[in-house]
Parts: sequence; structure tokens; C-alpha cells
Amino acid sequence: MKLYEYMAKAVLREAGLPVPPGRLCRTPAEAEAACRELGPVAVKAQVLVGGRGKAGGIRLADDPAAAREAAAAILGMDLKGYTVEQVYCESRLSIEKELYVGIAVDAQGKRPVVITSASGGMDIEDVPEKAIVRMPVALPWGLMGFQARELARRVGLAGELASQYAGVVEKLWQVFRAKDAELVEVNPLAVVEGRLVCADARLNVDDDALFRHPELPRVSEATELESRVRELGLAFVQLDGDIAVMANGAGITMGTLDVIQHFGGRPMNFLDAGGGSAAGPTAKALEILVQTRPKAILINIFGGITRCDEVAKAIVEVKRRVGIPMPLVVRLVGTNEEAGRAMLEAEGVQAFRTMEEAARRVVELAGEGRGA
Amino acid sequence: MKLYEYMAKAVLREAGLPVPPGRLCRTPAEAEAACRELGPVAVKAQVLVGGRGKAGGIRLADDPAAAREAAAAILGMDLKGYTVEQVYCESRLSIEKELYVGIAVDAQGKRPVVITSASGGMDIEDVPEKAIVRMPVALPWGLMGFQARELARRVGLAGELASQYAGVVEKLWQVFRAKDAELVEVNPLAVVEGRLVCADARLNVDDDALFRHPELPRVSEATELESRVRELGLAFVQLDGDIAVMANGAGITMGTLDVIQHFGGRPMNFLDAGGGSAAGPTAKALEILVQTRPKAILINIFGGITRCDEVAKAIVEVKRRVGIPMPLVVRLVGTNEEAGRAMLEAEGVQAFRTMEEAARRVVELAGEGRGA
Amino acid sequence: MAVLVDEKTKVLVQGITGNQGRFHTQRMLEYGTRVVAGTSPGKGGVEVEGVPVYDTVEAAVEKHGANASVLFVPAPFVKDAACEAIAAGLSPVVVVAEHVPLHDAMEVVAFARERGAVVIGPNTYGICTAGKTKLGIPPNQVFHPGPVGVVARSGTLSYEIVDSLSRAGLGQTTVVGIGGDRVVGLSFVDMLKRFEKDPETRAVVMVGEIGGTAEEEAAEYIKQMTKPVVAYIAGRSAPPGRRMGHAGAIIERGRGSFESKVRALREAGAQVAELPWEVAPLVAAALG
Amino acid sequence: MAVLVDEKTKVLVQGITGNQGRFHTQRMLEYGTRVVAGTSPGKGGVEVEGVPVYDTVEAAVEKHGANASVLFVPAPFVKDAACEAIAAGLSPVVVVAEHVPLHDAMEVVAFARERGAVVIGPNTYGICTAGKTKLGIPPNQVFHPGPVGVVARSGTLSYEIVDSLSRAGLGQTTVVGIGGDRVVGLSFVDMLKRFEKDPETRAVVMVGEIGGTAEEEAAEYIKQMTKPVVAYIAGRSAPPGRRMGHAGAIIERGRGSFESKVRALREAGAQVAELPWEVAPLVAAALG
Repeated sequence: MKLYEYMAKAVLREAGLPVPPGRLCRTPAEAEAACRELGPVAVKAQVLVGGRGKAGGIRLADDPAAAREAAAAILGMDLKGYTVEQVYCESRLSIEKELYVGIAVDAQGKRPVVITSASGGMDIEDVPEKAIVRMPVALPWGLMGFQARELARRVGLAGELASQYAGVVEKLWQVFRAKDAELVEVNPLAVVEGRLVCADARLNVDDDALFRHPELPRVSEATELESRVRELGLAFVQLDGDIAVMANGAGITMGTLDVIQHFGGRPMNFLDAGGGSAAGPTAKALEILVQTRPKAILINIFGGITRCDEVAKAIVEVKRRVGIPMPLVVRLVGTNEEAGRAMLEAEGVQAFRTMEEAARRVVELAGEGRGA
Repeated sequence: MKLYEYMAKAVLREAGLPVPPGRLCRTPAEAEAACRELGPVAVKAQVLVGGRGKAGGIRLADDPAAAREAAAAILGMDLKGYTVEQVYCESRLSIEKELYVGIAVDAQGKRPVVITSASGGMDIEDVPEKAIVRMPVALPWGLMGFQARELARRVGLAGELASQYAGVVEKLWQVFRAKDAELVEVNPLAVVEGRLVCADARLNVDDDALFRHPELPRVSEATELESRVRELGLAFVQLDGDIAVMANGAGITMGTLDVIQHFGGRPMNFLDAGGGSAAGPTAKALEILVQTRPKAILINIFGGITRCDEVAKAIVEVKRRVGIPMPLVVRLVGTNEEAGRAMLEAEGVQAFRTMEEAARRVVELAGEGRGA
Repeated sequence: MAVLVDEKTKVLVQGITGNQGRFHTQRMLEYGTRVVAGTSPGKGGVEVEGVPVYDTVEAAVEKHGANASVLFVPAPFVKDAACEAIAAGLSPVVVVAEHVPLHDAMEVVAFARERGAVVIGPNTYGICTAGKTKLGIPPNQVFHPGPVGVVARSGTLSYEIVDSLSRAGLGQTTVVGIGGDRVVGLSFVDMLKRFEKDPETRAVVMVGEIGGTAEEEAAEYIKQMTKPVVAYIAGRSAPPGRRMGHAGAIIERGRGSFESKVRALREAGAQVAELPWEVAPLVAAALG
Repeated sequence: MAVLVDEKTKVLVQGITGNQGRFHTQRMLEYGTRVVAGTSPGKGGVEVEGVPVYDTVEAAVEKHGANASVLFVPAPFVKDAACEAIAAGLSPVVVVAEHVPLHDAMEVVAFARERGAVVIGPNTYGICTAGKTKLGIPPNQVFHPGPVGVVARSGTLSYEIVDSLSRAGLGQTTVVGIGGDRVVGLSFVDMLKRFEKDPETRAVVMVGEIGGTAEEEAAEYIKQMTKPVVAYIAGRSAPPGRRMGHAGAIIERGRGSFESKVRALREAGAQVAELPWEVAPLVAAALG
């Protein structure tokens, strides 16, 4: 879960990190009031995508009237497909130097890694590799004080700034651990009048650990349709084709989309019905797929923890209760396969044994549907 | 630092452990009021030594008048050399079963160890070894949930009590770590109406970690004299002989006492002037030793981090400023030995080179002093 | 011979009294897995499918000498349960649950490293040494003994491919799912090394996915392997920058992309199948 | 040969800019110790007694390749500084400070175990391989090369005994203080094992104290030693149940008492001196 800048900064501020004062505003009038209170401000679009500066999502304002004007320009703006609904008005900083510091998970090392650079203020991906410092952190030890000091040295800091920097890194580490973060990032970590300030901040929290963070706000990037399916506990992403797909397991779902594309079809979604889903959620997800009016539906199940009879039960239920007006292709093998196939056959639904046959067939049927 | 029962229980209560309600009382009238508020109570002497129950330091009271009477009997009582100044009036428990659980430091394993037994309520030292369960805890991992459950199993608990017990052990672990404890102990951990209750509690905190625990009360077992010397940063214990001793290092100080005893003398104190003490504190400590009017004084220095010239400077200063009326024997070798010996000789103080000579001499002089 | 587990492996099932634990214990017993005990805190003393249940792993190991474990424990309790198995000296420890918190997974991996245990997963279907034993959830009818070692991220995709291998007469030594999460215990490279050493394994199939760099790392090791490797990578059609479910399939500027993985594997000398059903013919050709 | 450190050991001094750090760096250099660098956070760039100072251990090691460290760092900062040295691969790491929090000491020991480093102390005078190198605070004039290995808890008591050995013409191989605290890195047993293996050490002196069970554990190992061991135990006159300074000398019902230690050592075949100056004659007799 990605947090908005203003939310991330609230978490950092609570952890004792140096964050400039700011106000969240939903209207130009609120921005005007914020500037009156704070003095010169930066008016910043609150969106979950990067690069908003270059896209015109940040404007500077010296007085309340200018802040109002800036907010009016930014609110409602389309930034990489997201409509700006809120701006964050933050005290202006006269930045002398910009550093980068982030803590992320190193999947290869299977532990956290601190990434930092004396070249901040831009995408860390654009900084040349030799200007980037990486320091793995051993668990359960966590980041130790000396590591923070060593990082300060490696980004070329000395004296008071080095000690402030080490404090910033140690506190970011505490946030990373305490909030089950996937990523905590300050970019730029700005030098302002000889002191370090978190000028921008990102905090991405592990979705799977949200259950132990009732204190955090909830932010969703999902479309309404995606939310409806995800509420069932299933992984779902909308795509722009016309063949609805449901499979079980991220790998086979991806593979199914690949195969559909290979045969010339265009998938309409990614729906991983996951392992061990009971008939209930599967039926609900299928019902939603039907409502999206695809040209055809492919259900591809190779049952492991998923039981074929449960999937068949879900299909039969939806067929009987709401009807499935478009062509439905089912591929069903694995655990309790015989029971599942019997149930489908009794309902007049043919179940294929191979993915190849099923994928070919659904692309064919969708083509007929488009032709019709 | 040992905490009184009522202080230990306050810490445990704050950590979410099940502790019965109680009131600290300094007078019989306060005990009477506490009983009026709490109903039947146990009136318990607050002292830092164990075995108070057998020594008459705990009395039960059913009504306020009885509580007053019990407090009057206990307050002012002498318990193993300590005068009882406070009693803790605690709600009476009808105990069905008594367990023991403690967490201490295993010096051999160099890590914490949980010690527990189904036979609580008495000195854990008196419980037969086979009835005691020990579980070492690896750092920095700490006690894990499954270890607490395994301990519950090994003390023979099942079901709801096992789960309560595991919770108690996990919270005691948190106290042990969060408070830098040397020992946290609940004995008995009582079963009262099917629930676990911490009927008694001990919490000893590492003196060397007190600097990071401003939240804890401070308790001293030292005599006034001991406190005066310890404030100088030196280790000091009063003994019952007549030869004052100052040496540098716990080992050589102990060795010096052994040798004095071997030659027939009786040491008056243990004073470890420690490593690297400057002239200032050493002089102050010597001045205090002089004030205790020993028959003779032995200063035994083998200088490592302690510099002989600093010790000599301290002796000279005390001799000039307040005078040293009793015989003073000095043994001085090690770092900056020559400078130190020269300073003492200039002041007419003879410095021996060996511990044997110095110890023999001081015992001799103390004997003369007693004879005089 | 077999890799990591065989018919002698004495298996403990943690979380045996839940629905999944019960169901899959039955399936494992049917497969021939030597399930010697189960655990379920607070439920010690009962039996599940004839398997005795204990409150703690230590109690179960004391009585039955289990040496490997499979967990059917809900995600929030995985960290404690996996550490319990590791502390008791069990290995491998198979973590089936998905949605295990990432920080918990990192701690489990750190604990396993410290104690020298192999953790498979989280978010894995488990491991099967064909015809001998199975720890996890794959369907019993898919695997057949033979000379091919299979390592995959995703479960159903590997059943798919293993099924086509079996139908082509190409049985398997051991089939393992390393798990779909970003941080998993056993990695592709760990498993490739084991297959390279296993005398019964004559060819290896690796089923990867877009996202992460595990396949690129595997390619580095494949360079020095003597046995043929056939790979299939899912996610070719995934739109860049979209996140696809728990697989963490984020495509970032080429790193972790379908193309970079395929290129690395081909350069390392592996055969890469374009479609799942092309794997079996490539393996058959490699085995001659 | 020597134990743990010799004239080739490149020593880092952590906390070199403090009073104690500066003073003892000078003494170590006088003794011949190869002090290659020092650290002091925030003070990198200066020199102390001609020794270059860095902000971090890693910087110092990068430049000078130190392989051992001695800390003159105040107790509250010992944990971080010791872990810094351990993480940089230095060993031994000598912790002179007293009053190090007990939990910090346990964590340092755990980290050292994990990384395979030897920690000497806390609350130690350090280690000296006579005539070759010294890491710590013992006076320079006490130790003389010879065949006796010495391991002690207390500093001044061991100078006392070593001095009498030297005066009796019995020089030393290595002299080490394991530290007076309850939890220390190096134990008597660790050191006895090293002396037993060291070809130059022909006899061992062990200086113990009442409290704890380190001497009783040492006795267990002494049973299998081929070299003669002479022990002296301080604290015979200590009143039971009183706590004597930081040595943690609590006598509890016989365990850790003077008598129990002496009995264990004698039963293990060690000679036990009654008084400090009886050690040298016993060693002389043992060496024949």
C-alpha cells in the first residue's frame, strides 16, 4: 500500500524526523489559508505516481493569492492517469544540497538494504551506479549506529551534518521496521540552512502486514471493479482486451494471458483465484466477470490446493442463478477433478483437459463474438 | 538494583501482567484504610531480603481493624537486619496452585534463561532439580511465542491455563528486556479461580543500565558511609574489622583482604578504587577512610590503568590537608611508579614493593594500635 | 536418491487441525508421505487421520523424531511456527501460506540461515519427490518418477508443465515450488545446485516469472552446470508497470523483464520454451 | 608462536581521542604494539601520537588493514563500537570499559558468536603477548617473555602474580584478562584450550575469584589438559552473601564459593596456591 506524501510525512514526523510544516488542502481557498498561516509555500499535488514535478504537479507560491491560484491550477489536473484531488501546501525550503536515502527489501539478499546517494532530488534509477551506496542490514539485528555513521561517511558528510544524517537514517530504519514497510524513501533529503530536512517522502507498506497496523490510513489504487473483486480476497487487475480470464495461481494466470495473446486473443483482466478458494468467492468473482460483458470467458484450473469440485460448484451456481450469456470455456484438472468434471457435464459445460485446447477455443469463440 | 515488591508489581502491572490490587502503607492507619477499600488483605513487609513470610513479615487480615493490627506488628520489625518501614496491603487471594517463573542471566551460556517450575511458592533453590525447567533464550531473537508454549507444556499446563501462562512468560520477557533486568521473578505465580495471578514479584535491574531508565525509582541498600564512597564512583562495602583497605581492582582488593586475614588481621572494608581513578576521588575516598578511625590503613596499588603518581598525589593531598593520624601503609608499583614513589618519599611516607611486606606490616601496626 | 526429501523423511504437519491441514494430511498420507505427527497449540491429544497431534513441535519431535515439517498455519502465525520448526532442527520447513508479512519472511529466512535449515516458501505448493513423498499441496496424480528435476515459482504453472512432461513419458525426480513471494527461503540457484549433484536427475526444468532477478541469478549458475536446463518464463504479455497479484510482478525499466530473463538464460546455455507445452519436447530432445 | 595476538597483529584503537585512549595508545606504542589506526566518530582526520584517526572502523580498516581492536569507549557506547569492530572482521576485540550494561554485553557476545570473533572483556585489562604486543592497559614493565600462560579475571591481581613470576625468572607467553563482569566474551575454558595447543606455553596460571561458576567449568577442562595448571582464587575472606563491587562476588549457598572452586580445581589435578606469592614457586616446581 502506497501512502500519499502527506501521510508518509505524518508518520515520519511522529518518528522524530525533520519534516517541514504543511497543510493538506482540498480547495484553492484552503490553500490560500494555509499560505497565510505558513508563509511562502510549495503547492504539491497528492498523487501516488512519481515525476509529478516535471508534469507540473508542484508550484511555488509566495503569497496567499498565488497559493490559491496554484492550487486551482493543480486540483483536478490529470497526472499520469490520476486526477489530483488534494494538494499539500508546505513551507518553502531554500535547499542548498539534495541527498537521497531509502530503505527497501533486497529480494536477492533476502534482507533490507539502505540505499543512499549524495545525488538526490531525481529518480534514484537515473543516478549513476557508482554514486549509489548500498548497505545490507542483517536481521534481527537491524541497522546499527555504526552503519548509519559509515553511510554518512560514504556519502561524503562530516561533522554536524554527518551526525544529523546518521540520526535520520536510524529513524527511517525504525519507521521501516515499525510500519512493516516495503519502501521508505526521502528524496530529496535536503540541506536547508545547514540542517537536514525531509523535503519529500514515500512510504509503501506491505499489504500483507496491514492487519497489524490499525494506526495507518488505508489507501487504495484499485478501480471500483478491482476493489469489488479484491474484497473477495482474490488478486485482480483490469486489462484492455475482451477475453475474461480466471485461473488459480499467479504463474498460471500470467501463463494463460501469454497463451491467449499467443493465439491472437486479448485478455480483459488478470484474475488469480488463488489457492484453496471456496465455492463462494469463486462464484462471486465469476459473477463480476460476467457483468463486465467480455466476448468470452476462460476458466483455467489446475487444482492443487484449489479443489476442482469447488470450482465446478461455483460455475454451476452462477450459471443457474444469474446465467452466463457469453461463451464459457473451462479447463479443469487436478484435485477432485472427476467430481468437478461430472458436475460440469451434468450442467452441459464441457471441460477441456489441456490449456492449449482451452486457450485456442476461447480465442476462437471471442473472435466469433467480435464478428457477430 | 533491587526493587521493592510494590515497585516491581507496578512495573509488571504496566506491562499488562495480572497483578492483584494493593496499596503501599507507611502507618497502621493507612493499612486500615487500604483494607476498607480492598476488602480482606495480606499485609506484607516491604524489604529487599527473601524469606519474610517465615520470619513473620506477612500477616493476613480480614477486616480493617485486623489490618491495622497486622501493620502495627510488622512496621518497625527487624527482618534479617533490615527495619521494615513500609507494608504493602494487597487483596487476599485464594490460591489453588503455585508455580514459579523467573528470567535471569546465565553467565555460563552468556544469555538469558527462563527458569520455571510447577512447584512454586518456596525458594527455587529448594525445589529438586528435576522439577525445574530451564530454557535458554537466544539474543537478539528474544523469547519466541513457541518457547513460551513449550514452557507451559513442560510445567504440565494445558488448555486455557497454558495459554495464560504463555502470555505471562512473554510479558515477563518484555519486562526483562525493556528494563535491563538481571532478574525478574514471579513466585508464586498463583492459580486463583482458574486464572493466573502474580502473587509475589521481584525485579532486579542492572545498575550499569540505570542511566537509560529514568522512569524507574531508585532504591539503595547501601549504608550512609557506603553511599558516600559510592557517589565517588568507587565500589565500597563495610566489613567488621579494624584495618581500612583501599586497592585498585576487585580481584586485588579481595586478594588484599584475604592476605590481611591470613596474617591475622581483620579488614574494615572493601574499597575498590577501580581503574583509572584520578587523584580527586581517590583523595576523597581516603579522607572518608580516615574518618572511620581504623587502627591502620593499607593502600595497595598495582598500577595499570591507575597511575601511581595520581594515587601518590591523592595521599599527599590528604596528609597535608586533613592529616592521617593512624598508621598508613602503602604498596605502590606499576604505571608511573617512580614518580609516585618519589612524591611519597618526599612526604615521608614509605612505599613497599610487595603485597606480602605491606600486608604483614599493616597487620603488625594495627595490632600495636589495638594494644595501645 | 532424491533431493531434500524422500520416502524416509518423517514429516510433521503444523496446523494439522485446520481445514487445509486436515485435507492435505489425508492427501499426503494417500501419496505415501510418512506423516508422523501434527501440531496445533491447545489441541494436543487428539488425532487427525490417525496422526497424533501435539501442542508443540518439541513434544512431537520428542515422541516421533520428525525431521521435516510442512505448515498449514495462517499467515500471521507463520513466523512463530516456522521458527519453532527450525529451532527443533527440522529441515526442510515448507511454508504453504500466502500473504505472509514480508518482514516476517525475512526474519524466518535469517533464523533458518543461522540454524542451517532449508525453508521452502512462503507461498509455495511444496515439494514432491515423485512416487516417494510429498510435503505440501500438489495434486497426487501429477507427478511420476523419472529423470527430470523441476523447480518453479508458481504452483499451478508447474503442475501444468509437469503434467505435460509426464504425458510425454518424462517422469520427475523432485519437483519443488520455491514460492511466489518476493522473499523466499530456497532460491532457484540453491535448487539447481542440488539437482546438479543428484545422480538421478538428468535434466532440469525451471519455471520462472517476470519480476525480481531470481531467474537472472539462476542463469549465472546455469553457465557452470553440466546437466541440460529447459526454462519457461511466464508474464510475456504483462503490461509494463502493472502489478499482477502477489507475484510482485512489477516490470521496471527492463530489469526483471521477460526479455532480460530469456536473454540471460539463453546466454547461459539454457533452452527457453515459448509456450508451456513446448517444455516437454525440449526436455525430450535434450535427453536424446 | 603466541596466543591470539603477536607482533604482527595490526591494532585499531577505538575511542583513541579520549584521555584514556590517548594515554594507553602511547603506552602500547612504547611497548611495541603495531597500532595502525584509531577511530573517533566526528574526529576523523586528526592524528593521536602519530596514529591516524578515522570516523568509522570501516574507513580505518580500508586504509590500514587492522585485524584486532582495543576499545577505550565509554560503557554506554561499547555495544555499538564492539559490533562495529566485529562487523569489520576484527578479532580479538578487547573491551576495557567497566559498567557495560549486562544486556549490551550479552548482545555483543551473541554478535561475536555469529561472526566468529573473539571478544575479550568487558571490564578487562586486555591481553599481552610478552615482549611482542599489548592490547589494553597493563603496565609495560610487568610482563617478560617465557613459558607461562596466564589467564585471570582481575587485572591488578594478575599483574601481582605475573610480577612475582617474572621476579622468579618465570616469563610469560600470553597474559590475558577475561574481564570481571558476569558476562564476558572469552572464558577461562576458551583460553585454557588455546594455551594447551600453543607450543610455547609449558605451564598455565589461572587467577580466579569467588562468584559465578567459571572456575568450576575450567576445572572440567583441566582434567584433560596435558600441561600443568596452577590456580589462585581470591575472595576466601569474603563474608557470605555480601556483594563485592563489580566482580559480582555473591556467595550463594556454596555454589561459586571459594571452597567449591578450590575443590573442583584440585580434583581436576590443578595446584591451588593459598596466597598470591605462592603461585610462582608452584609453577617453578611444576616446570621442574
